[in-house]
Amino acid sequence: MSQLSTQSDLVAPFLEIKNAQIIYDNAIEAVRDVSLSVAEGTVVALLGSNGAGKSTLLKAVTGTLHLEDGDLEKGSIHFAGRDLARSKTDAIVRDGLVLVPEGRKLFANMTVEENLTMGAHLKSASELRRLKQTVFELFPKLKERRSQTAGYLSGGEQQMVAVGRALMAEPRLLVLDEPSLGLAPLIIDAIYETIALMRRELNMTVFLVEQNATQAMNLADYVYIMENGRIVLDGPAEKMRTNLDVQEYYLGFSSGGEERKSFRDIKHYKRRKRWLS
Amino acid sequence: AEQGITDTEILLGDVAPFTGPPGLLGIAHNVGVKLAIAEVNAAGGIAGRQVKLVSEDDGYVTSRTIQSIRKLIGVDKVFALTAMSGTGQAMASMPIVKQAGIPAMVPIGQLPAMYEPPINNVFVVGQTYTEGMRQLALYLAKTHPGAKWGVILQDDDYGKALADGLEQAQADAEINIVFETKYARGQKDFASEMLRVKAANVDVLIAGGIISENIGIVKEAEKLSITPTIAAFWPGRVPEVLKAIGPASDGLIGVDYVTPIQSEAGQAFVELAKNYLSEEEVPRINRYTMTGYASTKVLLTAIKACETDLTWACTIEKMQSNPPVETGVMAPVRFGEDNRFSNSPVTIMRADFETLSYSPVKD
Amino acid sequence: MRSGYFKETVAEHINLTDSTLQRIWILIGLIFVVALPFYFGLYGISLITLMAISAIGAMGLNILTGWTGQISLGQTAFMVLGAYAYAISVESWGWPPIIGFALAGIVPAFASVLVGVPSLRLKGLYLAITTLASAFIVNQLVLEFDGLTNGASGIFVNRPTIFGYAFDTDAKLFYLVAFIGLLTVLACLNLRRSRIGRAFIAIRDNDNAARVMGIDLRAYKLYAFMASSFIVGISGALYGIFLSFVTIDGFPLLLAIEALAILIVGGMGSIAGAILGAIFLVGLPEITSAIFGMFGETAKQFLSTGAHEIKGLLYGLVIILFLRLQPHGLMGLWQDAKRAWTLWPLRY
Amino acid sequence: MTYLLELLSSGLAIGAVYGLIAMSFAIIYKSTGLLNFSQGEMSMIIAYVAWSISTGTDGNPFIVAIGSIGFAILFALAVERIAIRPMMGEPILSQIMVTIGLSVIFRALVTLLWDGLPHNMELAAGNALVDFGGIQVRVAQIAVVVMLFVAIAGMWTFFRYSRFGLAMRAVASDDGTAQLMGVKTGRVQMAAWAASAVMSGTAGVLFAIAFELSPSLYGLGLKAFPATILGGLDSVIGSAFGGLIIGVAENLVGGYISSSLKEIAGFVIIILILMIRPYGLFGEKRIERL
Amino acid sequence: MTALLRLKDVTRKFGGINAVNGVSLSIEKGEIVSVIGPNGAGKTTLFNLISGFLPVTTGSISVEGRDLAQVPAHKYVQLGIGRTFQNLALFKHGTVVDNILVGRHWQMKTSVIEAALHFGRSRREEIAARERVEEIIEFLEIEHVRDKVVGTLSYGQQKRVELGRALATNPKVLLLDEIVAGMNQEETEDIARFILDIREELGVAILLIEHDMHLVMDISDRVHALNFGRTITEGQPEDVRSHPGVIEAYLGSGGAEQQAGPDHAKATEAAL
Ligand SMILES: Nc1ncnc2c1ncn2[C@@H]1O[C@H](COP(=O)(O)OP(=O)(O)OP(=O)(O)O)[C@@H](O)[C@H]1O
Ligand SMILES: Nc1ncnc2c1ncn2[C@@H]1O[C@H](COP(=O)(O)OP(=O)(O)OP(=O)(O)O)[C@@H](O)[C@H]1O
Ligand SMILES: [Mg+2]
Ligand SMILES: [Mg+2]
Repeated sequence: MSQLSTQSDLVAPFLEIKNAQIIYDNAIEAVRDVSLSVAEGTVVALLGSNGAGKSTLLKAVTGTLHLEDGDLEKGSIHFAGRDLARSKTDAIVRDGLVLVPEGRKLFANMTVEENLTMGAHLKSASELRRLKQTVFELFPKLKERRSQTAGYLSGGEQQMVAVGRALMAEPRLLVLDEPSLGLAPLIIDAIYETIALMRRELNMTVFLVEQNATQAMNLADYVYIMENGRIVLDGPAEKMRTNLDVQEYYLGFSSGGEERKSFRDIKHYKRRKRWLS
Repeated sequence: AEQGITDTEILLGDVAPFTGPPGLLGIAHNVGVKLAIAEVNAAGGIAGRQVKLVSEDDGYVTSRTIQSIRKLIGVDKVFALTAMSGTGQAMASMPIVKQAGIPAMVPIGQLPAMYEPPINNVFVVGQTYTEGMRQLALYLAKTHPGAKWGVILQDDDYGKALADGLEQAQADAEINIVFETKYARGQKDFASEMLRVKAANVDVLIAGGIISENIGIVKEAEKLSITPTIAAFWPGRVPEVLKAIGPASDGLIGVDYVTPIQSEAGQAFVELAKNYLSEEEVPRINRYTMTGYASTKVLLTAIKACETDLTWACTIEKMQSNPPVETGVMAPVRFGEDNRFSNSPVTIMRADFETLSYSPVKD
Repeated sequence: MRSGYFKETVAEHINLTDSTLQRIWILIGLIFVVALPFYFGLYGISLITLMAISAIGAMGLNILTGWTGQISLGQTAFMVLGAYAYAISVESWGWPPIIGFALAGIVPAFASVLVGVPSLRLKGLYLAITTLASAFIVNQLVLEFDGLTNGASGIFVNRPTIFGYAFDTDAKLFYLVAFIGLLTVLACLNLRRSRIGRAFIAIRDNDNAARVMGIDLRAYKLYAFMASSFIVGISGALYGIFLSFVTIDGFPLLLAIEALAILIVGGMGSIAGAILGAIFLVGLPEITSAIFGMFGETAKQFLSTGAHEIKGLLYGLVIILFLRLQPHGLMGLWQDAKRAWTLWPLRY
Repeated sequence: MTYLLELLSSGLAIGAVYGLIAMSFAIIYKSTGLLNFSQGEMSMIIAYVAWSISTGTDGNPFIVAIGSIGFAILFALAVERIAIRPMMGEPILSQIMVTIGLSVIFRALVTLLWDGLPHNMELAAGNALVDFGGIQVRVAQIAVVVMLFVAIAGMWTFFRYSRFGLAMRAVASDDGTAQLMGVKTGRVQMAAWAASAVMSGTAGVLFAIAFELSPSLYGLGLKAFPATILGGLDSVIGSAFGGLIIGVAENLVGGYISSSLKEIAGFVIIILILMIRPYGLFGEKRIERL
Repeated sequence: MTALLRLKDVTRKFGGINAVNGVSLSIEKGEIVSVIGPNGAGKTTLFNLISGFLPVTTGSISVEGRDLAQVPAHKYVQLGIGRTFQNLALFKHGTVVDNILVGRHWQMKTSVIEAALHFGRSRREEIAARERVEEIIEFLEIEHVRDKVVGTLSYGQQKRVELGRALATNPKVLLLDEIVAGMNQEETEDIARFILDIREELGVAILLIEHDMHLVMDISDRVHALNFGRTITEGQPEDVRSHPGVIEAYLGSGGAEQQAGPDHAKATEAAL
């Protein structure tokens, strides 16, 4: 996969977004003219600063934009041949596209176990048992807390439930909005480990929005960078890792150097991104 | 000319509830008003003018009554009003009507405050609840000497008027009230009240509800298998109530100043109505049709007496100076120089479930 | 086309108006209000008076429900209290109307504390019940204390004379109501841009965070109840004067629901929304009548059998359709229009 | 003693009516987070339809039962589909307003399609009196108590054992996220509306038989709403008990104190209980965490 | 010597769980102390106790020697405790300015009636507060969203607004709960700069919960590690980083990572 120079070389991308333009409240343009594709079996990461429009794009993919008065004005989104712009969320999920939403969105009044059960809503009872087993092994902490009300969990525990809940659906395409948010380093490692494993074993495709660029780039085959509603840079992960801008602004290396710079030495000036000029 | 008058038309207005449960009252009333008008129009109108009616629905909500009256007077510019909805609504409308000076009839929900002191342009046709209740109580006291009485009243001015009547009757007769209670309007379940009635061994029960409440009270008595003499007041004296109660309604005592439909005069009225009303309207006839008819007829008689010189002043003058007006459904109606209340006599009557009607009791 | 105005001092940020143009518009609006009675007849004036009274009541409710997020179904309780406070003090005791108005605000404000205290721990729709209960309880109290309130018979209320000026015609009464309405708008606007108003909003949006920010939840919830009831009480007194008669019958529970409807249709939490909503909902029966009137004579013939039901039907339908097309209410519509206007010819 | 028993029995009978309607409030709330203010009106319309069917078929109870349940379901589905579904995801108060609009429409419809008169609904032996050791009760009153317990049992089993019940809770908690789990939220809403219409319709019909059928029947909704709150808005079973408590309390207050306090008694009890349990007797506490 | 903030043997139970268990900690003026620990270790609960959102089960918290036990929750802020929240707790429907102004709430005195009149003291206070807020907005570089409703801002922007709101309360000690979560490198740098500036310019002490180890190690004066509500260790960043308990429970770096990784992988593999 990673030999490919661009994603579009693929014959039939699994997920394909073409020239998407997304508008909130009929007035706020959050995504403009974004094209992006994810090939089956690959891991694609989407990076970008706050407010770039990443989450917005994911909402469009799962058909939940309208809940916030958002609208896919132009462009198209296809997943495994299905036109997502015209599909209902539940149908999209049935097709195997599952999202771990930003902000976890747990069912706060339900227990951990009930939340996981909801994740496997489309699965049979026996599959449910098996999947629960899997998730509990991945996150032993959740097993301890299985009958605790989800709303009272710590932030990180909630994130585990959110990721676990999505895995319960055994997705073909797993879409994650900042899965590592608020997690301890150990758990982040474990989550990435699992994603890598699932992709290997189940040929699961992963589309990932992340702020933790180092981890994401290690895992991903292909990386897109989004700023101000546009894709400003994309390329295979190895190539991106050597891009100087990416190194400075996403990986935290001091400009040109190989050393990570210390947060203590941040200069007091406004940076400008080269790719924006 | 005065407002509401053209060369060819005289415009009258009324406000009544046409929606919701009180619609039972308003719709029937309107049918009566229309009947009176149709009768006059069929006879060639008044001095060549046809009479027309504008109706406003207030849904029994006071603020809407007031709005409607303002609209009738200010926008539709009617010549006179034939009704101002129920008791509270009419009371609240008094200041506007008084200020406007428009001739207005009060055929529903009569209270002394509406004619004492008399308001020049407001004419109250019928009888007050208080006096009706007094008569009813006196009758029951006479026929049930030594009885234990139970009284269930609504917690509003209607209930208060009945309580006053009862109190007045107590001055003239031996009335031993052993149980008395008030309920909040709209109550449907009278189980606890009736249990107390039962516990108090009541012989005579005043059911002071309007429609649904009386149905509830009588049905509950049936359930508890107690058989006091139950007396109900005229607002609910309509066949539908008897039908809704079922056989237990047989023997219910009522009181009214209009004649029962089953009486000769009542039948004559129905026959008359059939000549003028549509097929849909005839089944809606009840006592409110009679009161609406009677008061409108009185008004139209006065208007007629003015002939071409039709003004408010003239109409009011004729209202007070006309000889008693024969309406066929109640005692002749007359007013006087400073009398704005017809003070119509009442009859006591008894319900018959089979014919769903009331007939006057023979003493 | 309007564009952003430059502000040079912080004080300018706080001012209610930020340009001459805006002030001119406000002036035009005021002149329009003053001119209204000249265009309307008896009925029209009473309609706009009713709109203004409803708007005042809705603005009061807005403080509690729109800003502080405390849903109330029992605003009629405070209207009743306000109306009786006015009627008793002015008509029964002969006090000057200006004091009557003050009492019409103060009495409900203090009474609302009694409703507020058991409501302190309640949230969302649970709160609806204490307020609903207060409506029933107040009615019962009015009946119980009939020595003071005249029980079910009610009290007649005359048009007030304030500082020797008699508001005795319908048009004059409208000016009085409009003036009080204007004061209410100003008070609400000021409140909204003060620490108090922000505390209300904070409680609505996230009461726990509000507490950590130093807002005393109990105190502020009670303030909201009081401020709201004060205004609602005054609207009750005005309503009593408008009806010339104060009874509990004049204040059916329906009014409370209607007040909530005004806020929702207008746009929750917005003062302009409360006003627009009042105009819309009070005027709606007129609109439906007008629609019905278009069908002419045959429709009128239908009158005694079904017209009124059909009007009710239309009323409900209009509300539903409106919310379906514009779930954020009239203010949402207004904002869309404004945005379209400033952005024109672009869409965003 | 009999006096007390009689008070209790009539309290239970009316309380069961409140309880059934309260349950229908709760089930819609629980599965969609929406309070349906037209619940009383819906139960009234269903009662009227049942009455029409019964007068049209000489009161065959089976035909009436099947016909009115069928109608209740279709009616609820239509309402849900036409008026409620399009509002999904909109502010909750706007949704509630829509149900208030519906209630205005339904009230008008009843007088338009039928009339404003009270009727005596005679259906089979519904009106007949049964003697329980000196306490007389109408058959319809027994039926409504029985129906309440059937409904309680049904709902308990449903929420205890069915994953669909879980999905309902999920939709109420956050319908957008529930969709992300593959839940057909529309279907969940439909089921809730249908169940609620059947329950409140049953209450309406049986009430009409035992008392009267009139366009003021919708007032039952206003009685049942406090019962729902008392039981806990999101507790379907709790609200059933809320209804019973209010029914019995009303009768006890009416029987021992004064009937003018009846109306208020229910509210006073509710307020007292809410001061101790702000989420009703059985309601779920809202999660508060920072 | 009284510390600015001192926790002594603080414990908080939820049902059977000891979320915070006998934690002692103190912080001086101008210090930056980080609290680290695995998910569910009790860090946020600790903040909830310090900021008055939850009462302690046992133990005591004092600010400048004053015990907080008797102080009502909404007055904690007046003693100089400001905080941000892990899961964002903004006033969603208010604008950025409104939100930050709420932070000034306790420092203003306007009563309801004065507020309705907007005259005299009320107006003066309002202007003064607004001036301070504009400074904060400028400092945090969020001028461009000043008048936006915060609910429509992106996650990272909202976090900045929260920081602004906490600053507006004039804190002596600022509790920051995972303030850079969800931020990219560049934005994290900005926040790091803000934190250092706040300390430098205002002398505010900062208590920081963070999972971003780079940030923690770079800017903290001391680090306090928790697990299961208990203190594992406290000390200089480098020392804590190499503490075996911390590595095992939390960091899993180096060898730990290799151990945990395949272990998990195997377990998952088996289950699949
Ligand atoms: N519901 C909404 N209504 C209006 N505007 C919105 C809404 N949601 C997001 N936006 C705007 O759209 C833009 C993109 O937001 P989005 O949440 O997609 O950013 P993001 O890339 O996910 O950022 P972050 O990394 O902070 O999560 C932002 O400017 C935001 O203000
Ligand atoms: N209000 C509460 N009720 C019940 N349990 C709670 C409550 N608050 C916290 N807990 C429990 O206490 C433990 C500590 O939670 P806390 O939020 O303090 O963790 P944390 O260290 O902040 O974790 P994270 O890094 O994931 O945010 C968790 O297991 C959580 O489930
Ligand atoms: Mg995002
Ligand atoms: Mg935490």
